[in-house]
Amino acid sequence: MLSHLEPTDIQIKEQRLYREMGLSDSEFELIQSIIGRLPNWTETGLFSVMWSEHCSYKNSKPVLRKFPVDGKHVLQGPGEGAGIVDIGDGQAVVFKIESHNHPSAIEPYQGAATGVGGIIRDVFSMGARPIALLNSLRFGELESERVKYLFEQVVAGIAGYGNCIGIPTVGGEVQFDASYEGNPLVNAMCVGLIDHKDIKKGQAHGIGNSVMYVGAKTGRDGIHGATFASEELTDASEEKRPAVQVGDPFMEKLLMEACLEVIQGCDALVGIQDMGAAGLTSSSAEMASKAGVGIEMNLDLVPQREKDMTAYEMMLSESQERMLLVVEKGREHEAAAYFEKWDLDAVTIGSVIEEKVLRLLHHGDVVAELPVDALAEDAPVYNKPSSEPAYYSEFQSEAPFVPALDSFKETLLQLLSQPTIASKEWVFSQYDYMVRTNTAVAPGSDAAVVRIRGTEKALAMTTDCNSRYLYLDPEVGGKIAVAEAARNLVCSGAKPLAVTDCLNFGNPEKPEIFWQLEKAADGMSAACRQLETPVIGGNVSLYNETNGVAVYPTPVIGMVGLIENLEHITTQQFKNAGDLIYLAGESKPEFGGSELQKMQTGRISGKAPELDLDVEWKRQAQLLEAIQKGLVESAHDVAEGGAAVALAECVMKGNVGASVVLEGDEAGVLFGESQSRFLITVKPEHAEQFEKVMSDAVQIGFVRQELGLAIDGPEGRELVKCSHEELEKAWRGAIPCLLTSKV
Amino acid sequence: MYKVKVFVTLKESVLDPQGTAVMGSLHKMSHTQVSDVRIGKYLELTFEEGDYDIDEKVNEMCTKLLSNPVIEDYTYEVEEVVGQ
Amino acid sequence: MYKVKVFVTLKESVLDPQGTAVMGSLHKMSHTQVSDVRIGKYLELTFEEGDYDIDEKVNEMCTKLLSNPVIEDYTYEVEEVVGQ
Amino acid sequence: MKFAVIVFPGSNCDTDMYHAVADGLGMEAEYVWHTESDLSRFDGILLPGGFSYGDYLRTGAIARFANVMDEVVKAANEGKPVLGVCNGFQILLEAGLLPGAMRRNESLKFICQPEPLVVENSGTMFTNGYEKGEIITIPIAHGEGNYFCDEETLQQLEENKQIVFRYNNNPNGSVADIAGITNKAGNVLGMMPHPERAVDELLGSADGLKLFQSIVKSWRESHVISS
Ligand SMILES: Nc1ncnc2c1ncn2[C@@H]1O[C@H](COP(=O)(O)OP(=O)(O)O)[C@@H](O)[C@H]1O
Ligand SMILES: [Mg+2]
Repeated sequence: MLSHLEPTDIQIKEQRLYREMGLSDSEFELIQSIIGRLPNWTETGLFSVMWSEHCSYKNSKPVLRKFPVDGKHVLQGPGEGAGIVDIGDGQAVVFKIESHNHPSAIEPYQGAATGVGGIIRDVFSMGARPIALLNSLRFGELESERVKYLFEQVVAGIAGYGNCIGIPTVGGEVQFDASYEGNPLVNAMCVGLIDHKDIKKGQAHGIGNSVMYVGAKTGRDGIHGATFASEELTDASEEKRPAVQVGDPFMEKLLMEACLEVIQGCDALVGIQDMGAAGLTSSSAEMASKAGVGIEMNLDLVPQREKDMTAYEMMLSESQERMLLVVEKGREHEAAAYFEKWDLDAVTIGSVIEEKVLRLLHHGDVVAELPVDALAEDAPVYNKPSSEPAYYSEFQSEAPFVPALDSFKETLLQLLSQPTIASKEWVFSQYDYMVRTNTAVAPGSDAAVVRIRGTEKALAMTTDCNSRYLYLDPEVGGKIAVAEAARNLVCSGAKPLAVTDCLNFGNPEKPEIFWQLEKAADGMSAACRQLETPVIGGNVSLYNETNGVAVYPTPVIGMVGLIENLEHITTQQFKNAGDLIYLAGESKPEFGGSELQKMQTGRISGKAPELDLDVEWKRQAQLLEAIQKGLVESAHDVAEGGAAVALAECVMKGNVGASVVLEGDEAGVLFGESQSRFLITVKPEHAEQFEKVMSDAVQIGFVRQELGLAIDGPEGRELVKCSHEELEKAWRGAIPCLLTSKV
Repeated sequence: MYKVKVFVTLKESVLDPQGTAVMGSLHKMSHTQVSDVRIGKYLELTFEEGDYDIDEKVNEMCTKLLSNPVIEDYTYEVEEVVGQ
Repeated sequence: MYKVKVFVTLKESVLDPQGTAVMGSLHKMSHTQVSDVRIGKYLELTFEEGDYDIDEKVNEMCTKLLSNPVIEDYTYEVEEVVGQ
Repeated sequence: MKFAVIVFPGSNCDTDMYHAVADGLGMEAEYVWHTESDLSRFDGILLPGGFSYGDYLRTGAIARFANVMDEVVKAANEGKPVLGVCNGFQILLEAGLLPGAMRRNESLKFICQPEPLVVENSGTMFTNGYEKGEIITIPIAHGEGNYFCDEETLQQLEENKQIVFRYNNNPNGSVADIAGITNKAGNVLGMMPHPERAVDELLGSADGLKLFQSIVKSWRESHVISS
């Protein structure tokens, strides 16, 4: 046994060993006063993970309170594994997004893979059948060998896990920017479908009921992963890192099928929760705390992969593909039978007790006994100081950026080949986006659309966040992130339902970072209120810094919308020659944080584009109405790179070309990034009706047989004339080309 | 000329789902004597003659490309082959 | 107890896309001395003591499961380990 | 006509296959667990795609030892139609019901995309609904679809017209652009592309439906003759 090597409680206090686990002096004192004695080594470990930012949200709770969380369709808001929204007919959609940034920085393939595995467990542990995966990725500039390696491996890891388990990866986004060089972001989102009657919660009701462990055996992997996620990355992180978790998607597939069968078929099941961050500790403490009970576990019974594991190691292990169940006493064999069918062991390792403590036995001794509420609920909450960074006021007072352009055509082609804008086919062709045969709109349009078999309905889903705008102005940027996600859904024919978000920020202990976090949350909240998309869950990932430099504030928005009828499904590509092209929304020369500014100057500065939420809301409602009335052939929102890029995307994906005339400031109408704009095509016979619904949409041209794109200014002056091949080469070829080029 | 054999294995504490699955299958085929299976990579490299230190080369390749030091260990054997 | 090391390699006549890719990367890293790379599998199996012929066992496992005779060859080494 | 959809631990296109047959074709289909030991009640056997046993070691290598595989072999020998798609094809290769083996894609990457195929042989029980030389679009989604066989086997495949589908634009490096082959008798078809994903225009293509319809047509004809 190794336990005799563990420091004593006195040593922990006197040598301040708790600091290495991420606990502060005052937190350690608080622990002492809560339990009325010194914690031993194992107990200190339990507190350190449960009170880490990752598990306790101690720094972000005050910010999260800003979000609107209620709505008439919301069945489950934040707090459980994933949020749930009613979609009618006794069905509901379940979804959540989560980060796996630090593990992916260290071991990109496994870090990304286990990130996908974790979010899938969050969804099926609610009782939902996972039907789709999305992701949101950020890397440094696609130039260094290290960034290329991270990018290739992260994509391979996502593909490796999702493809194997058989859940289609239907969408996502990838952006490249120097701020993510040492700290890539890997956020994974899972969407599931559930019948109301099957909704399960992670609660441990019923004194005397059994606590069962199912899934993979416990090893020493990922010990202190939650704490690791709550620290900045430094050059020393390499040594400090925990044993890397390796994902086993095959095991998870079996676990998923077995759990869904148990949830749907076994009424002896009381509660179920996945073992995510802080593994056995958080799953047991949270299940007990939520139900107002305690749990006693005998760690000798925990299935173990490695020899001589200590209580500390078992409780803090983050081995993947494990679940904790509470089952009615005496009926354990009923639950176990479901798992046997799938060649999985289900082992009773403890029971629900009345006393509200987490009591752990190991080799016949009580090795830890702590109040569950102290672990789960009573973590300290900090109101961090916040201060406006100097750069913000500088940017606000800066004169607007005016691009100098020689050739509009060359500028367009260059923009199309910026990796952030370029086609992501290299990424999504590695994902099985079709498995389960419900993917009606595959990756490559504004949002992915997954039909609901047996109904006329479908779900549209997207992830979005332009962090450049957030860096310039977190409040406006936060609004834009939500608005853009909603635009993508509306363009696909969906009514946006709700939001899950992943707040990726730097170190919140720095007042400037905390300011970013607060302001972003203000902006997001305002947009969520206006667009009636409550936040039903999410995840916080702070300390995204390398050697003291933070990533851009990146609150990724995951959004799901409902398409009421399959006929409403709309994509961005232009469809038929002769259709009229409309642009809705005003184009202003707004270049702060734009792709063009970045491309020309290598940096971003100035003001973020303006956003009027009222206008946004009305225009989205009008477009949706037009789509639902059957008046729209294609719809696409105007985003990075402006209208010219959006037009190019619409023609490249179709088998047609386009001729348009754009009036006004040339650079602005072509490449400016004004918000709340849509490109829509309409059959001539629907024009009149369409214009009635979308009164401020202006016809700018028409779809033509001849491939390619022609954009003229007033009086027939040619601005851009590109052949199909030129566009394709720039846009589709960019990422593969960057990946194979040598530095 | 050298023939170099490189063996890349998962570190001991790292989960080997592949090995576990293969062991399960062997047990089903009633080879129950097998109590552990670990699966790694086996690489055979041929090196042309030249002015370099073979061990240095191989170690560099192994740490940089052939193995992933975060989760894997490697060993190797060098065999000198006399050209025909 | 036995420790058995099994090496599974692609037959020479079979193209090895992975080996080719690795060689390409090595050349990019300017290890141009490497003229051939073949990638196979390396398995370590532990056998408990018992009343069986170890070679017979291993050959059976290799031909039936551990290698695919259509494209692969295998070799192995047996090491007897004395229990503690 | 009644179809069995065999489910191995790790199969993940089983529901797709089921719906293609039950909804797309309107035929009876039933999931059959890998431990089953009697397939006599079925007229056709479908081995779906996925990652049986995680595809660990080699694709299909572990699945071929499943209990149900003896019955699949039996059904094949009785002349019943046996269709293996993607992982199902890989399992048929490992089980020796079809010649050859699979390697990793030349790009070493998983590839998911709609893929144009040429129908090489429209005289099989799986392809009688197509025209010879017809180009159809059926999606692929695999990491190991790079078909290999030796010269001699290839010659036999060509001579016996066992090559049923070829890629029009070889995505993975397969020998002779092979996308799908039958056994000599013509009643066992293995193919990497997924016809069950191409039975509904809503999802992009319905070109795969004819494959399933062909099976039913052949079955009906042979049963009219024999009864
Ligand atoms: N990491 C990814 N995984 C899957 N699909 C992706 C990924 N990145 C981008 N895509 C897909 O590429 C298309 C374009 O993405 P993006 O440019 O971010 O669209 P938008 O600006 O409309 O949000 C979308 O369909 C998106 O789902
Ligand atoms: Mg869009």
